[in-house]
Amino acid sequence: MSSDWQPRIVGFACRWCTYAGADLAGTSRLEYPATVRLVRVPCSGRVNPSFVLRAFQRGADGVLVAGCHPGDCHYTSGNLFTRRRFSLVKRFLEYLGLEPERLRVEWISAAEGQRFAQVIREMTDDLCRLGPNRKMREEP
Amino acid sequence: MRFLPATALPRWLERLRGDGATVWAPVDEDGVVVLRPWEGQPIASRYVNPLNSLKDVLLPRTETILEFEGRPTDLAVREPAPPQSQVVFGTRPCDAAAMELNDRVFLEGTFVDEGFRRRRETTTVLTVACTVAGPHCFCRAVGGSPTAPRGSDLVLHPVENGYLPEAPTSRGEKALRAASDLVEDVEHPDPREAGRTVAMPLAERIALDGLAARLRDHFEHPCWDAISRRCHSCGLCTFVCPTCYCFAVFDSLRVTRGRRQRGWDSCQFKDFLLMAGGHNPRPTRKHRVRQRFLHKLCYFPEAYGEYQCVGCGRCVAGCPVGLHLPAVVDELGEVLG
Amino acid sequence: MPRIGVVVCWCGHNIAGTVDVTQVTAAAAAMPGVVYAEDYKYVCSEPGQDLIRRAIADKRLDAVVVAACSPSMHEATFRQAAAAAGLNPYRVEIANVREQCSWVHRDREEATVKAVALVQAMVAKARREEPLEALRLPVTRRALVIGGGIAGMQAAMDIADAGYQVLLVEREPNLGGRMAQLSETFPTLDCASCILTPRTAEVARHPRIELLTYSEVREVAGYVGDFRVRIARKPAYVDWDRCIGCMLCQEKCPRKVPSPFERDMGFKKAIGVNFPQAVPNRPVIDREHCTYFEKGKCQVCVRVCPVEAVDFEQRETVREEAVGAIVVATGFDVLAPAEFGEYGYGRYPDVIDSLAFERLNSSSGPTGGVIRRPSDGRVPREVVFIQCVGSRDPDRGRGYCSKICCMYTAKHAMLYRHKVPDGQAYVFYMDVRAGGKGYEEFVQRTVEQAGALYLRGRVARVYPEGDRMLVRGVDTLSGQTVEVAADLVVLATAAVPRGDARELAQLLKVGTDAHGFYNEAHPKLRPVETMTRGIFLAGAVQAPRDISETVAQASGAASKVLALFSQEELVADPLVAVVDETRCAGCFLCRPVCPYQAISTRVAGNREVATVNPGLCQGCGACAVACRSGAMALKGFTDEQILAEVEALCLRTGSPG
Amino acid sequence: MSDIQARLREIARRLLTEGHVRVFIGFGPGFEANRPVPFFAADPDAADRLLLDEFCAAGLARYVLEEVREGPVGLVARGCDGLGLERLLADHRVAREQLYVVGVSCRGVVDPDRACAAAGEEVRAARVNGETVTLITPTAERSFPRSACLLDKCLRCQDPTPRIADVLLGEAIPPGERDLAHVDAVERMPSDERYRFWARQFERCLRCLACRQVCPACNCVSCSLDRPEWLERGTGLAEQFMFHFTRAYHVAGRCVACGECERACPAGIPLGLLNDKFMKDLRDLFGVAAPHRPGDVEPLGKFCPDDPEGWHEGGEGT
Repeated sequence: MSSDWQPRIVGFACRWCTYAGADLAGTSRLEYPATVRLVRVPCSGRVNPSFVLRAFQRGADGVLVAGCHPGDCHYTSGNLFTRRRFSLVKRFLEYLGLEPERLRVEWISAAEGQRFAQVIREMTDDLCRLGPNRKMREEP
Repeated sequence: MRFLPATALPRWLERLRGDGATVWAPVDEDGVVVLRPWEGQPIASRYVNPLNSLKDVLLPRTETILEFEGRPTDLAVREPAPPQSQVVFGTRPCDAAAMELNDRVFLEGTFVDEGFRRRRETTTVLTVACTVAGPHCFCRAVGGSPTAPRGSDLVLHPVENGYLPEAPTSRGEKALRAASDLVEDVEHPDPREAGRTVAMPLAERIALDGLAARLRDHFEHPCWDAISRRCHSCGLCTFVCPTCYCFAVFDSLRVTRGRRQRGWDSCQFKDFLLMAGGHNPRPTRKHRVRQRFLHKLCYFPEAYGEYQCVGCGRCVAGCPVGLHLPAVVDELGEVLG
Repeated sequence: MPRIGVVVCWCGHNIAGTVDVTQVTAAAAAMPGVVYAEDYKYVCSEPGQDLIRRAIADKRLDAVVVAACSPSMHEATFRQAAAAAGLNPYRVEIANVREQCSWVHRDREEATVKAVALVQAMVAKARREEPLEALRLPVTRRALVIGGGIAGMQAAMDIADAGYQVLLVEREPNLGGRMAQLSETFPTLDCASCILTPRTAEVARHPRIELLTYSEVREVAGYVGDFRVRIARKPAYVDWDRCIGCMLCQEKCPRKVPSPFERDMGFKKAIGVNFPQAVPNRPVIDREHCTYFEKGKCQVCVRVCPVEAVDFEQRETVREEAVGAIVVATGFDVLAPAEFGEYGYGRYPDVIDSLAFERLNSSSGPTGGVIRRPSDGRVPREVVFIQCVGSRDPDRGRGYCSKICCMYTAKHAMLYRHKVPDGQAYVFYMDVRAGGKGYEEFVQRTVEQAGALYLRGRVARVYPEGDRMLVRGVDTLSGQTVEVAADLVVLATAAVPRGDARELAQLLKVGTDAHGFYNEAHPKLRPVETMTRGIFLAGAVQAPRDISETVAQASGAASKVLALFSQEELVADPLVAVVDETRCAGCFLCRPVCPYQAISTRVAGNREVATVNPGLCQGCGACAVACRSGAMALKGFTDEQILAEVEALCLRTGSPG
Repeated sequence: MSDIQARLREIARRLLTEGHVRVFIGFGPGFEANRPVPFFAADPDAADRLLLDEFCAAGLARYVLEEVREGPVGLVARGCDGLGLERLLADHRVAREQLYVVGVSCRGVVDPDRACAAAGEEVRAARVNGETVTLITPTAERSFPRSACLLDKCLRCQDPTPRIADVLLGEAIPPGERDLAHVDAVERMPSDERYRFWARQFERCLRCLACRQVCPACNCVSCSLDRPEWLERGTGLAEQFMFHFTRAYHVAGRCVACGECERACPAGIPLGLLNDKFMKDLRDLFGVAAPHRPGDVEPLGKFCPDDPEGWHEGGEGT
């Protein structure tokens, strides 16, 4: 691993809360590592668990699934299904051998630009410590 | 007669590996014996047949045909590096014979399959002959034998504390030369004879004589409905079969680059013959099951003069609903007489 | 392969200061499918938009990717620009290289690499895009208002006054709802029926309001702009068209039964109206108590009716109506205090609930407005009011505040003092919540002028002693046990949803909270809307409210209906779910995850498959994940598109990262 | 079991004679005596060839999908078959009135390979008792522990008796909760070792799809795993993880623990360890019964407002 290696994080962000929160981090000019790239989805409930695996397959070192706080879903209940699905999926991926730090599920509201930046900083630190992900990943 | 002590086996394989070849050997993984690239791990000795056959080595499950990169108008295409030489230790006589059947298809027709040919030519098959038959074995019913050298470069006949090597090909002889200092000279009766006395109850129950011709006349026989009814349309029988060789070609695209690959396909999958317009010439289980068995028992013999089965017994052991070649031959025998 | 154009915005220094725009443009030009790539100082400016329009025309583009600020800023702008050039507006994608790149990263090289990846992802998405057409739904400019109380009437009047037809459905035979039972209103103490009666008359004679009393909604199908509603009218056993409202039948009917309207403290006849000012002034036969229905003889009403309007053979009739919007104003109920055994309600006649106290105060009530206690008709000298009976009591399942009780209890104490000048009112309370214009002053007057004694604390027990009730509680301010001997005890019982609120909510596909109050779409920003487009809330169906709030909310709901009706047709986002029927197994795992009940069953060939009502679907995509076979796709966010984006974002090319 | 077999034949014959069912699915003699195979009795006489013994291994529920197309189907069902049928009913793939279910209680099915190895010779018959299995060979009759004789899928069986039988032959055995302790052993491995464990299992996968084809929960008309955007045909480790993750996730909360996937797998991949992991977490996090009995809304099709966030306690697979 070269010393300037930076992890790659794929984030799935609900457009109403987390994506807007990331925008707020931008308008507030909060600096965070250029490791994350967001996929904009209507709701965290749109995130198929297999999307996460696909990201790891194709070379993501970490994946973030983020949406509105429970109770604040634009569609009332989408994130409550997310909570069930990803409670299982995160444990299952760890059961398959993935390090817990590589998948994070977070509730980040449109007002939490600060928190979005913080989560990315934390994840980047964790992943730098772990190094590149090789698990479940296809040969480049 | 030459004798290779069992204790010398790892040293010999290590030398073959040292020559730059990939050495395959049966290893016990969580109770399942599998042919794996060997890197010094314990070699399994108690097995009838590994999960995967020689097919896995010569016609891999997935194989890259070419790689490409760029835009459609400006595409750089690259062929993969030619295969390295390989040595397969521990294959059984049935599996070795199966490769000769595949030779008929891939090498001896008007079209020569380059991938198969290159692997075949660089692979040395070190067969370990059988001293007992497994409960599902029936090689004798399809012209094989527990000690037959067909398809092997070297046959190692197991005896107490070691093997008696027999080298039908020069490739086998060459492989054995790497063990010349390990080989001893012993007195022993012809080990090939032992094959005749191996008990193989299943083989006794299979009557294949004249079956090919009778099947030809009974393509539309209603028995196919009954036989195929319990099939779940998985590809297990075809994938474990050392003689089934069907493959599909597919492209994997990765934004700006990709590769064209081929990998096993199964005539039992319902989309096997599915065409772009939605037409499927073999839409039902009956069509597909009949295809599999007619191919093995009728079309292949008509084209190449022998059944497309070596009696390894993997389908017998594997099929979750007992729809395997001996059972089908038995059921056909009952209705066709 | 679609022809894609990429336009990269400098946003002056905002993007170009951190991201090497030229390099991004060059990288974009080399991406598969891209036939045009250009950068521009301000793409959102008129010349910038013109650049997009010209590129679409000149390069025959099938899709455009704009690398610029967040889609929440200018997605609409660029879509309009594309549409003006003849491109399907849903074939424009935005790569967010400002808020999520140039503004948050400092290293120019890293930011540039990331910007390229973001563009790559949007190009990959755009390649897999279908042109989408906005859904256009016709609007039936006619509203249904469910509930003929003050909320429903207000909403109906506002809508009708604006020129639209209204269908007003009320389950009781007459308008007025809960408010018709009230005596006076706080904080002004004007009489409820003085406000209500003119309003009911106004509603009844409004040329654009069709009144359907004694009717209930049975079925609701369709969606915003085009609801199909089945409404059942219960049999009154009186032909209201013939009836002239003389009420001879009521007068002569020999059968007298306790009146629920009077909280069983007064009587009604088996035929008649609930109260004299009822609108419409038409009688119904109470089938359960009518002697004819019980025994097959009597028919006094038939004999006295001058117009032969009594019809024992009348049946329920059901009609189907088309409406474009629905206002739900079904109000509330009060908790049956039977579950509070410690207060003795039901056991002792002189323990009553507040609604009964309203009736005792009402000049049209069972006592003619003189406060007399039920047991012996004596005017009570000491009255104890107990607040928060069932409210703010999480142990018994209701943690919420019923909101109206503090004020009406103060009103009761005040009215009592007015009517019984030497009487003493005691109020057991937890907190006095008097937020509202003139409310706190009113409570102060109750204490200072009406002399009501407020005691902070819960009442532990009420039990009889002699002909009085002993009320024992703890004054939590002094810590003393308090015991009051009262002639009458009045319980301020919790406001609760109607018994069948959940059933109606299911018909309407509207969510309810844990108690059964209807959920608004957003507590702050969309308080009168529901999650089902075209269905609005007014009044206490949503949460306990007083009259002025109810009326304000009803007008708010009406204004939402009017906004809907002012449109020629409804335009809906086409980003909705759609079913591939050849793949759908009909397992319906998608159905329970849909918050809008937009998924229903359709027979396709010989089997049942799921189908999505695009008018109801809001495009959340939960169903697409619940579907294992991939038969359910969310347009604009298909599996193929998201997977392609992921793939592009994972690609590691060139320098850092 | 011969008494029950006789009654089964009688019922099947009656159903076929009276035209209540078009076909009756059970077991018939296989090529080998101790391996009966699924058998489809289409006429009353064929009913006499139905057999039911301790070697009837295959699950039958899945056949119903195809067979009901032509008309009503009768079948014999053990507890696992019954749950499989319930799965198909809950997924609206078949209608209850299309089925006539002859229920039997099952104490476990003998694995002929395992039994022959234990007995040291051909086992032709067996009796499955509570804790032991009596194996009958031409020369002897000896008892062995269940684990030495029965199919793996039967060792953790929690539903010996079907819940939806139209008629039950023999006595009902009360259901239990599934023992999921075997999941713990994998959870306890360090993360990297766990990854190596699964990589080794998945590397053996031939992608023959037997696990999917025999599964009563994998009853889709069209499987997303046949679509290249979800799963390429390649058998690289990345694709193998994708396949096994997705298969297991698609049956999470829906798996009825019939064990057919694991029995069918030629590569010996412990698929039950995957299914049971979801089952265990569903139980531990959301109080879902193991397995969730079909009929109610699926555990992943609903939520509770106060569901826990399982990822917080999820560290290291526990």
